[in-house]
Amino acid sequence: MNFKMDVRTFEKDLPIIDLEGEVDVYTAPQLKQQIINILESGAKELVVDLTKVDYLDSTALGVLIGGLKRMREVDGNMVLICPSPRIRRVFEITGLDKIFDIYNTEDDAREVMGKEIE
Amino acid sequence: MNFKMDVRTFEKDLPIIDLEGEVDVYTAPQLKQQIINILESGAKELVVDLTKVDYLDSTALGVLIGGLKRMREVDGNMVLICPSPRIRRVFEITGLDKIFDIYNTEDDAREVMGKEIE
Amino acid sequence: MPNNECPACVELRIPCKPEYVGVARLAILGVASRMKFSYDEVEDVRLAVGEACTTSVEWAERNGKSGSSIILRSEIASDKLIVDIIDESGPRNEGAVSETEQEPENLGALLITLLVDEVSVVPKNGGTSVRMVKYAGQ
Amino acid sequence: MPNNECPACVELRIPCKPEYVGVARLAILGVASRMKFSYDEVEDVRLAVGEACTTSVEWAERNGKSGSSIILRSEIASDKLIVDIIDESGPRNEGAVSETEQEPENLGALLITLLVDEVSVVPKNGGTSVRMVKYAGQ
Ligand SMILES: Nc1ncnc2c1ncn2[C@@H]1O[C@H](COP(=O)(O)OP(=O)(O)O)[C@@H](O)[C@H]1O
Ligand SMILES: Nc1ncnc2c1ncn2[C@@H]1O[C@H](COP(=O)(O)OP(=O)(O)O)[C@@H](O)[C@H]1O
Repeated sequence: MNFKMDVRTFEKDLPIIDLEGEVDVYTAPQLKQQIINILESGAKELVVDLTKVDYLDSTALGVLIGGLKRMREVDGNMVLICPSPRIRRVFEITGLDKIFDIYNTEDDAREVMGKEIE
Repeated sequence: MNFKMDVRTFEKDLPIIDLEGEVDVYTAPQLKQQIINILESGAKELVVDLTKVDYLDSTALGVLIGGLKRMREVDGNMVLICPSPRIRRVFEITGLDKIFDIYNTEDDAREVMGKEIE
Repeated sequence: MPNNECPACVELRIPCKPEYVGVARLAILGVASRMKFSYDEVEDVRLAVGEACTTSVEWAERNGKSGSSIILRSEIASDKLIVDIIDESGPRNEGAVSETEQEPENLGALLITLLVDEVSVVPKNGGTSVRMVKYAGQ
Repeated sequence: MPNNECPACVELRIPCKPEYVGVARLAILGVASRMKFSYDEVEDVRLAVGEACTTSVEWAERNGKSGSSIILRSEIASDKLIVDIIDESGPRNEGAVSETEQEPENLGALLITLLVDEVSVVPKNGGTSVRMVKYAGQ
């Protein structure tokens, strides 16, 4: 279906995964693999940008939870950018908004990450 | 499904039908009735705005052709506003772009209509 | 509806009524999006399927068969999408309808011909079966 | 697939594979759009149906039944939408899967419970039948 994934790096070492379209049982494995690759490259911080995501299911939530856990295991962190009320609602009704740090803009997310790098 | 129709009047006597969403076998009868009402009110000119239409089928084309014919029978005219390439394509491949006057903007359409009123 | 003969098929049954044609269009949009079609080609398939279902609905209305169903069966092959639209709308007896009523349907048939690569129309069990084929990556 | 018992039903059969779940979501979007649902309620139904199909796909993978089908049957009543998701994915034997693998599925089940008004899950003919009901205009 309609799904795109790109990885870019902010400044030296903050990887940002940009997702677009539908993150579901079909496409979430690609996200999982990407997160694993980033972890294996030694990164301790990660931003996942859900701004252009229009559908996100429990498989995607599971992959994001898995990513967050592994990042925290290495004393790192993973945050989300999610301005869309529709997608944010999925985090809210499952209570996962209490587990994830979710920001509305990339600037907000980078600011927090920046602080932790220092 | 997703369909909306509104009628407004530009200056004294130029009715404009604004369509939104899907104009198909289910919703086109509403458009047909609206065109008939406008004809019966004595109007000789009509603009149909397809700017926000994202789907248009042969039923809708048939209704528009019917409207154009009846307008021309009373020496009136009906023009379309259709900036969307996807919807315009339906007129083009059926050759109906040669039968209809199709404009990209409301200003263009009104200018032509204005001239005929004078 | 077991269908062991066609494991890669998607099958949809909708009431043969105007308000359900949009459901068929959305379902085929999902199927066609899985193919190597351009955006325009996906739109072509959606419109062609919409036209075929609309024709079925119109004949069902004329023949008093609006209580019947349309079956949409689509099969993804490596290089093409095959869609069958099967109705129980009774005979498509052109002679039975007036000149004016007949023409919008011809516009629908014209569109289908323009939008897909192959079309065949076969009368079948009190209805009609339309097969459309669209090739990918052309 | 004649279905004279339910003239207002829409029925969809898709292969029980990850890449077809999106087809089910689009089809139910079309059906739910016909109801007096708010935009959010339509989204709820789409997500709940997606989750139910995803669960079927995951059990089919575990049980080696990925060649089977999912049937989605929806019925529009005056005040509610009833959706049945019927799979042939084999038994949902919770004990057979590890703790970690099990949890994402619970997240899916949690979502369904939160998104629709009624859910029932019944083992049926080598698979599972899930019925979801969403009331309109609440
Ligand atoms: N509501 C919840 N709160 C916190 N964690 C949850 C919740 N629901 C599911 N999980 C966790 O989500 C994770 C799913 O991640 P998964 O992609 O399956 O990773 P793994 O590859 O380690 O199995 C599981 O570890 C599970 O414990
Ligand atoms: N390609 C075409 N070019 C011109 N006119 C067409 C074409 N295809 C169909 N028509 C006309 O479209 C009209 C369909 O309009 P319709 O909504 O059925 O009106 P009516 O209520 O008069 O039947 C028919 O009159 C038919 O002649």
